[in-house]
Amino acid sequence: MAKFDVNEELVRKLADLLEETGLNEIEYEVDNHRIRVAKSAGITTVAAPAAVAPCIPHTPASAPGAPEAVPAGAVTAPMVGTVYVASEPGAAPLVKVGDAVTEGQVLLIIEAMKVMNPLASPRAGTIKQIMITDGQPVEYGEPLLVIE
Amino acid sequence: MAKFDVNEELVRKLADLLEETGLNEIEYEVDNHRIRVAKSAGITTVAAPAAVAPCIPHTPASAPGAPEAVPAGAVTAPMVGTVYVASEPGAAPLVKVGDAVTEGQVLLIIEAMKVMNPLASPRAGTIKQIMITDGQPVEYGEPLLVIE
Amino acid sequence: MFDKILIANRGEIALRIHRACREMGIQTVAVHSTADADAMHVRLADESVCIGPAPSRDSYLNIPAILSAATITGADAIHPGVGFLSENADFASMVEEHGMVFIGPSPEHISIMGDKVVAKKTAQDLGIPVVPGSDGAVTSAEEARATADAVGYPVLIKASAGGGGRGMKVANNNAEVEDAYRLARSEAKAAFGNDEVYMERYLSRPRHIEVQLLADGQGGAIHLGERDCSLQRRHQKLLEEALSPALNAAEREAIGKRVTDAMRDLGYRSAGTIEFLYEDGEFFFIEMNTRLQVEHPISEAITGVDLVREQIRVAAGLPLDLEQSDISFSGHAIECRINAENPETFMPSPGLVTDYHAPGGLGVRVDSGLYAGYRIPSTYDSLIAKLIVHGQTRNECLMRLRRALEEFVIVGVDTSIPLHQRLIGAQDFINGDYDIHWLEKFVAGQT
Amino acid sequence: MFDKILIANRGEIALRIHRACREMGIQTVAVHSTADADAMHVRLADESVCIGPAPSRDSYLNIPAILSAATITGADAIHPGVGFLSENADFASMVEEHGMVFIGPSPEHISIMGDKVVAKKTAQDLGIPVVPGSDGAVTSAEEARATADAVGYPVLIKASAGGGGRGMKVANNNAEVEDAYRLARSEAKAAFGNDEVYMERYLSRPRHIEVQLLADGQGGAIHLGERDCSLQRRHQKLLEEALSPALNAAEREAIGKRVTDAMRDLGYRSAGTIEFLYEDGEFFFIEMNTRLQVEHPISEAITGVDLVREQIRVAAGLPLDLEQSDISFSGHAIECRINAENPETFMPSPGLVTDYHAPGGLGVRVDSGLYAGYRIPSTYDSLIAKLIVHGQTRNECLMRLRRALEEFVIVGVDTSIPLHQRLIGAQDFINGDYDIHWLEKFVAGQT
Repeated sequence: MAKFDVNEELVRKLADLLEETGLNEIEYEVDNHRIRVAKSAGITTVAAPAAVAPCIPHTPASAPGAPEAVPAGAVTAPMVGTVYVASEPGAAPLVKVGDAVTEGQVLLIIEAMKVMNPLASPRAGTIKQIMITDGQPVEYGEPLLVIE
Repeated sequence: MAKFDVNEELVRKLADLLEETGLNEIEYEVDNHRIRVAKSAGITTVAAPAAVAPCIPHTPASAPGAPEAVPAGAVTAPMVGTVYVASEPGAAPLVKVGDAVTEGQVLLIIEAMKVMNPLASPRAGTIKQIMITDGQPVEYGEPLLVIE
Repeated sequence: MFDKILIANRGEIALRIHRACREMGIQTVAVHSTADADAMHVRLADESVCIGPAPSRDSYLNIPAILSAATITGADAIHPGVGFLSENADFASMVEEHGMVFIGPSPEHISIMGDKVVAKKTAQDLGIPVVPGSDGAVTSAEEARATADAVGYPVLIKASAGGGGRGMKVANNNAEVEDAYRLARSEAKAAFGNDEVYMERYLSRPRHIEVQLLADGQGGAIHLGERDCSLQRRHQKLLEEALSPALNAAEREAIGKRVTDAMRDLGYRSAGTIEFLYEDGEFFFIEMNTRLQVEHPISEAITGVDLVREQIRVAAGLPLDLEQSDISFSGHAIECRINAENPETFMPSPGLVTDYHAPGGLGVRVDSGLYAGYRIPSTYDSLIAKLIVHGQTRNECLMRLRRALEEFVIVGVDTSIPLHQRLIGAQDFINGDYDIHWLEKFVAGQT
Repeated sequence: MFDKILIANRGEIALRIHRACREMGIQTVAVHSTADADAMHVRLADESVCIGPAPSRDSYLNIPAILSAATITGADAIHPGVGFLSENADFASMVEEHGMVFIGPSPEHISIMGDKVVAKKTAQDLGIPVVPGSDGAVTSAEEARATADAVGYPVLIKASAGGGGRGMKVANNNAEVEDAYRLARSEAKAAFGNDEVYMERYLSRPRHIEVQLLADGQGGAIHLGERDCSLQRRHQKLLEEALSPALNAAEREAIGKRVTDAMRDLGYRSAGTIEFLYEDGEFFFIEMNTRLQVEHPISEAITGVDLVREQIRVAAGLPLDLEQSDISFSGHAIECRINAENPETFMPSPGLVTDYHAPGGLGVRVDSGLYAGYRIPSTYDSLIAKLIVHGQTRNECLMRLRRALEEFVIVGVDTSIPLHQRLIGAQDFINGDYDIHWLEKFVAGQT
């Protein structure tokens, strides 16, 4: 088990985050790495049946338990709906990674109740990451893309 | 099971981290390796209704949760019953604080099922303390007196 | 039958609905605000969708978000639960417009019963007793006497322009009515410069008694007996019991038949409750709740009928497979509404539940989304658990309730459990001798 | 009625008895070993006394300690619960000699039913059906044929000196019986040097069906229907249901009347259970349990009768206030015995319960002394919780059970919950098509 080593710094950092945010538990998973730190009552949260996989994976943004897991600079969904990367089927994507965007520029379309809602960029910057795929359902607060 | 050996160092390290960070739990997973250390039982035990005052106060001796509370050198009750300090009503106490006693000397009488059971001293020594009063009911394991 | 139901609610009632669906083999979609991401029903549901931030208007009252969630998850019906959108006729219509089933009555019936005046008129036309009174103003002592004879004593004579008790007189008999009438008029004149008065029956110490109904809109309609919900504080029910200690079997059958006939005539579909004021053997219509009610489990306890299951079945278009003759009442049931609030000051007490242990054993049911480590949000109402106890007799039920309250452990927040414990020890309550004013006096230490 | 009852047991059954006492206004004394100082029933009892160290022989089987505890606490009755001293006639007598009441039958009846031979003889004399067979040895082919005709086919011919199946033959009809007889004799001769054989009815795939009784020793005796306990592994019941899927109302009434008449004739007092093997419409006496049984809650669920309460009432000398005509069976109930053991290897799994959350909602009852933070001792049996589910129909009950098992959270130890979940998904179980051998095959993967 030599290869299995613990990043003490990370534990300390998360412990500090617990302090700072007043949370009881932080769980963090990236690929096959997973860490969970808890304080006091935190451990008893598992006393409820384990969450079943939701149709839409619970994004940290929708779980106040772990707000820090939303990437910095992420633009999140302002409503529940279906997200489209292009203004119409078959058209070119509105933005792609690496694009420079201006404030107010339309980044994506979110369809809710048969209405197409353009998602305007909250600020100018460069698209670093796009987390959704065309036609994917999104829930409120789900991170869609990252602008730096 | 040979291949399953525990990385004691890691456990110690995490234990120290618990101390240092004041956390109650650390869970860490990498690939198929997973470790979880916790320091918590105490807080959840209150999840059961609080104990009501027993007819005989729970002595630490009867509560494995806190054995250290039995004074060193204490002689505890070997059975449930009623304890008497004298061999018969009105007679002088068999022993009093300060008395030197020999091994096998009768210290107290415990009545159980109408039978008088003499309690012999487990060793020679001096009576430092007597914790019970004449005619008091005692439960198993209840400290009666201290011999040093 | 439905394949997938979206539960447009939160808390214990959302969990209640989830359980019924699960037991019918129906998939569930939980919608929740960011504040409820860790809620029990969200953890248990087959699917869950976050529909908005904590404030209800942005989440549980957010119709577009809920309908979008239903669309993207492919739900074929929506259960509105209790409160929130459960009595919103527009929401019911929109659900249907979106090709989904609203688990409740028709939008028309929701509207009718949602308007106090229309509801009272409708009830009257359906033969449901309402508080009798004069039709508008009473203009002479003779008319006052005649009206009083028709309405029945005691009567209340009220200033049309009135309020705050002024220009308000009670006449207990024939001898008092004309003087009371004149006094009321002159007081009204003095107080409001308008001496017009009207009359209605005066109820001095009524009980709140409601009848649970179940109808399929296809001619099938039954009642599950009544619930006595007189124990209220600021119009919030604290403890309900079924059957009512005040009714006898004949009264029960009579009022039950009256309202089931009425619902059949109305063509009502789904579960519903008609609330009455009850005094001296007479019932007076207050309102009809066209939805499930918080206290429905006590009716389930004494009849064995699963109300949510039946509600879902009739919403799916199935006829009721129960007739009145299938319903018998066994034993007695009481529900305690356990709130996260201070038992003396009634201050809300949200926060982290560090320890939770529900009572168990024979005749004890707990409906609650609580668990150790759950944080009760401050955004919503303070109902955190319902303790429902059933016994062969009212006395056995009371003893069992006392036992169950002793076992209930909720640590980390204040709860109303100590108040419930005081309440069930009160002689008036033990005797079943209370009206809608009793609890207010009790908490004020005046009983 | 008693003022104070000492509960001479531990675990969920001690809690069950405490609850019944509490609901009757009777004070409770918990006696416990040092290993159980933190047990739920000890925490809840009015008084508690530590009676010895962990091993049962020094505590829960320690008669002097228990009687001393009863004496110093002034208890006027002792409830022995299940197991431990509950069927110890000497203990029952000593309790009475000490001027206290033993909550159970008379020592005489405990002794009679505690001796297999005397019990079978007594049952036979009381008209309770037993496995028919030859009276001792069968000495000729003609006698074998005659016996077989009398006993009924299939018959088993067994070596008196036998064992391990040798010298054992089954005859399915008249044509086979004489050959089978000769074969059995010669095999017996060869195997044991003794060719004596005897005969009895052969049961190939019986069910375990038991009838719950309640009698007051004053002429009052009723039954609460049967429980089907065929699902056993190593003679340990894992799941029980009431009523049995195998019986019809006529069979139920017939066997019920038979055993209640028998108990009335015997003058039996208290709760009791008569266990039968059941095959092809016939019942065969196994034994009588002169005590409460672990699975009693499913009978409570379908009849509404509180068995422990009734047991205490009749022990206090009160006549049963129930007649057979008061008992009706409503719906279906199933109990899962949840053990702290590995669901595949059945290895016991004692230890610290870090998290505990019991299922709730309609029709769900949990009897358990567990709580978060409780440490399950390794000294005693592994039963840690009983989940009892009731439904209007067997199917509703099964769906509800599935739902409840999903909600049950016990973290820190292995439990049999996954096995129960597999079990209730098995088609044979869903069909109610199982016998006493089925579960062994199921866990061995042979179904």
